[in-house]
Amino acid sequence: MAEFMSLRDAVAHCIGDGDRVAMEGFTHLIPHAAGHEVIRQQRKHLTLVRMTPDIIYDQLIGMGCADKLVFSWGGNPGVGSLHRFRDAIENKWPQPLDIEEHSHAAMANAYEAGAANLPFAMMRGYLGADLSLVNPNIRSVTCPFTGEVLAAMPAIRPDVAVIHALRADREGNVLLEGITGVQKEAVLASKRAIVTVEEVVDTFGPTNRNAVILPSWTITAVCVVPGGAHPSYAQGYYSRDNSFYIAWDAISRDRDSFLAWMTRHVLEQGPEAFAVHARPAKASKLS
Amino acid sequence: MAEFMSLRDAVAHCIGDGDRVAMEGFTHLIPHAAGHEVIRQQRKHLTLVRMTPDIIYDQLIGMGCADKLVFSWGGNPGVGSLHRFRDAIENKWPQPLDIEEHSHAAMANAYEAGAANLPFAMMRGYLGADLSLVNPNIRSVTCPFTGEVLAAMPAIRPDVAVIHALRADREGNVLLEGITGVQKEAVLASKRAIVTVEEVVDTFGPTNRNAVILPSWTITAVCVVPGGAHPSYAQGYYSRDNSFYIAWDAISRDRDSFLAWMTRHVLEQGPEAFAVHARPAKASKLS
Amino acid sequence: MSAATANHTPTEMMTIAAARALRNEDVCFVGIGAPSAACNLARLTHAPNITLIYESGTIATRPTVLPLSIGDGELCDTALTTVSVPEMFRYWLQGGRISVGFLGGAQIDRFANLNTTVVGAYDAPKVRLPGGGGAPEIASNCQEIFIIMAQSKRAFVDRLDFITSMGHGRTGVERRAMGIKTKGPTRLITDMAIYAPDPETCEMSVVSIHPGISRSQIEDSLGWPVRYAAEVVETPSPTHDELEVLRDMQARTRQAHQQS
Amino acid sequence: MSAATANHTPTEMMTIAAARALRNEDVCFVGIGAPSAACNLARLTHAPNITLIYESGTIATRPTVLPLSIGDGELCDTALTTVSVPEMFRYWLQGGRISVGFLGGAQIDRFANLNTTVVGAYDAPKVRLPGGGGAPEIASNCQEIFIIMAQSKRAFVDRLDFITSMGHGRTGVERRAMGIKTKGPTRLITDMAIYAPDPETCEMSVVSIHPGISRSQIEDSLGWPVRYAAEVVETPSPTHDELEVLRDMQARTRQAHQQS
Repeated sequence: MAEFMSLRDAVAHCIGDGDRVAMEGFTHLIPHAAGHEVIRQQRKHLTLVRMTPDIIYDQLIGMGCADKLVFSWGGNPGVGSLHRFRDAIENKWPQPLDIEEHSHAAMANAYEAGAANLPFAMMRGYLGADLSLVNPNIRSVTCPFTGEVLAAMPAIRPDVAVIHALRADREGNVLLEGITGVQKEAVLASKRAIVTVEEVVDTFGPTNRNAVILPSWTITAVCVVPGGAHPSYAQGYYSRDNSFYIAWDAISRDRDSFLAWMTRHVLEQGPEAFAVHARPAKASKLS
Repeated sequence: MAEFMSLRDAVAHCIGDGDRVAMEGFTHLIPHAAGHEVIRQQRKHLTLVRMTPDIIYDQLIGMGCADKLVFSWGGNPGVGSLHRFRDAIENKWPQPLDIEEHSHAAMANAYEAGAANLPFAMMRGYLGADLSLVNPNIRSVTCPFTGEVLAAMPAIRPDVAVIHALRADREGNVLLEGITGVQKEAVLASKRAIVTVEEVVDTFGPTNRNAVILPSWTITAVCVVPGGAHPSYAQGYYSRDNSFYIAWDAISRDRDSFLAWMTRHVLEQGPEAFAVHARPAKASKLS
Repeated sequence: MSAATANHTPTEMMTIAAARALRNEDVCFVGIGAPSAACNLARLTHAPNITLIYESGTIATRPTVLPLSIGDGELCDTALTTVSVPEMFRYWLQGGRISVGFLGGAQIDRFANLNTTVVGAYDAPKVRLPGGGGAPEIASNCQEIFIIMAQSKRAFVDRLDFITSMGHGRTGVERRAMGIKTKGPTRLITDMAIYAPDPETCEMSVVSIHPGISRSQIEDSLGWPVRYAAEVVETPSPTHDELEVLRDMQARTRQAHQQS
Repeated sequence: MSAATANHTPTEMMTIAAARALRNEDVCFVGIGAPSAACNLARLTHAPNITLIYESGTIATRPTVLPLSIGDGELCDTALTTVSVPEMFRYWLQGGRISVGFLGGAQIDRFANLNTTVVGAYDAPKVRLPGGGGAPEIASNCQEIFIIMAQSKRAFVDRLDFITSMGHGRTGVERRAMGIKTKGPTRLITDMAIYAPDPETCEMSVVSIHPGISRSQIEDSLGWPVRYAAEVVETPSPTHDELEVLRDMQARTRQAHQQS
């Protein structure tokens, strides 16, 4: 059963140095507050897994938390490069960063295989793509009926999944809605799971019978962190802060300005700093 | 894009003799009206695919529509045997019935693989089970990373899927809710799809953002057949007619009483006979 | 708990003994019929927070009446949420998230292998049974398996014509030999006794005898020479509470299933 | 359609030419940026029923403003429904249900192979680009591929350091040789011209030149000797309608993205 705890306790309890950690959220519901807490607690030697290592992983990488990155698209969505990610790969700053690179389809399938407790995933993919030449974790499997050769990759089985969700009920069941990405799979594929939520409610009320709900017993810790996805968004709560994504380009381009920003906005803050972003969105219907 | 048409036209247009047909619906939303129309149009030599060939397939088999059955559990749920299914296998009446038998997990995975356009599905399954000794379509595949051996089965790719859904909008998009079984996978795995619905609405109204909706362009024909799932049920419309399932045991036990029932209730009727069942359910919330 | 009573049927004793084996923290994959009655009785008595999952996709369901089918609307209406059947078998069952799988069967052998497929030859069956459904993978993917079946010589047979779902294997060693990490059948609850696997041989051995049942009654309704564990106790009689909750549930159920 | 106009930028011409290539009945897998602009312009002009799918899971979405990211809330709010990312890649893309995949890239070669991974060696890159994302499987699983990219010698190169997603293959024959049944890149739309694969060699060849662009301009912004199709036409100028709808959409978008 999930325990309600502070984000500080959840990170202290669930994430250790050297862990394989998947912070997921596909554009929507990215667990920024949790990422900041990991930085504040100075976790080291992490293997970070994420389809789209955008700002949240740029920050973790730039602060030296990661030894390795498993990913499929590393950019600032709609804006351009991730400068800390590039600086780590191109210049080994602040430390070298190993990478294991896949395609989106491969990562999505590998999470799915992890949730399904399979050792590997398969797909019709990587045809004519050079990534299979540089990643030894891209192999093949042959259909025992047709002889067709398919691409294969190991299932993703992280030590810890970290996601942000809309709300929890008092039992610690968690509701997601909207763009749910690979979060459900990431939680089910992981040994432990931290879920930050916008709020706790007595009941989810009348939901669709097929609502995306993670039962309490699939989760280790639930932490109430309103606004905790900012500058990502929480559908029905607040919109994506596209202007921050644009601003991040300048903040992160330079090592000093990056460190200054991180000191002021992360190291000297706590999870409660996110609450200011938790206002209802103008452009988004409440669900 | 889906075309709205009568059930008679849809069956005439989509299902031919010898086709591989999957009528799906896991307890909920079983397309009984469509099954009856196939019987009335006297389709022959069908390969019928269905996880749980309950009453609907008992009727098709007893009326001689099927040469082969692909299935994983053939019983009258909660009641007992399917007498027409047993009579066909044990006594070849009214004609011999080939079977290809799987487990539920295998069938579910094989539909999933069909929807995903994979040639086969794999699972951790059939361990120590004799079914793998008698079904040549149960094979194995070896994980290229761990060496683990997994069970493999061919993807299910029917010629036609037939399902019942709650409602369609004017564009022919179709909404399911509740126990959705393998219906979405069956439609996406098939070359053609017939969907019968309780009603057509102008819009689905405020739905969950992750509602189970099949877009119009995945469907061949949409047919409005209120009550068309009876004695199965349509969540929010009418309840499962458990007393009919219990009554079917006596009706179907004897060949003559079966044929008499089929003549009176199927051959001499049309899809509109189902409308009487389409009253709102007492026990079920409207969605 | 109220006082014990002797005024109960063997089937009631079986259901109640099965219910008692379940724990409040279990996540249980529930078969229809006797398993469903036992699981819901547990939920309505000592295990209010038990999580019940039916293969139709309903997760954490709390039915008021017992479902006739594995997918009655009642299961969906009272569930936390409902997922697709492929997801159920992939993420939840194969995913290793189920602590107890609760099975019944047409036939069983001493190593708790089950047959629900055919009596006679597969290609020319004397009796064609419904088939495996979810059982083959429930048997291997749940952390442990409870089996509930009324005893009879027809059902408890020396040798199965067909193993639909493996218990401990044809000779009791196969399951271990295959390296399967889940425990397999740890409890067989009948209308006469409770069995558990012998630690050495994995043969299902009597560990508890229901009140009023003799050893010879047990032995006469089995197709093999029954073994007893070193220590055999008497199953506590049903309590008033247990019986009352069970009978209420079944009365509600009968009434509901007569409505069309 | 209103009268044509010469008062437009090369980027506007590119977007409009790309939009025109889309049909009302297409199911389109949309990349962010220029592809998204072209697809939504098509939807707001001649193809009102086109189905737009973004890899974030949004199916049949109708955004009022262009998304900055592949998963802005606007896409979800205006979608028919939204599915998980694994489902998107398994059932919808790999499922073969997409008629047109719309890609951009950092670099392209004459056979429409794309590089969005690295400039330089993979292990010691001069420039580390974002990587493939959905592109490798979009390239092989969609029935055909449209590519939209502004021409420059840096982007249109003689030889790619890395093939992120295959067009027609390193020498134009690999795709066919592998027996891939989808068509691959059938159109490359730039700010200067429209290219289509040569029926024999699969080399992308100019089939239409945008108004006001000369052959030498095209040739000066490419890293290979450009080929022309047997018949080369002039791209019709943007109409007033097309330009107005495009500019309105981009003004709305700019305004929306400045809000936090």
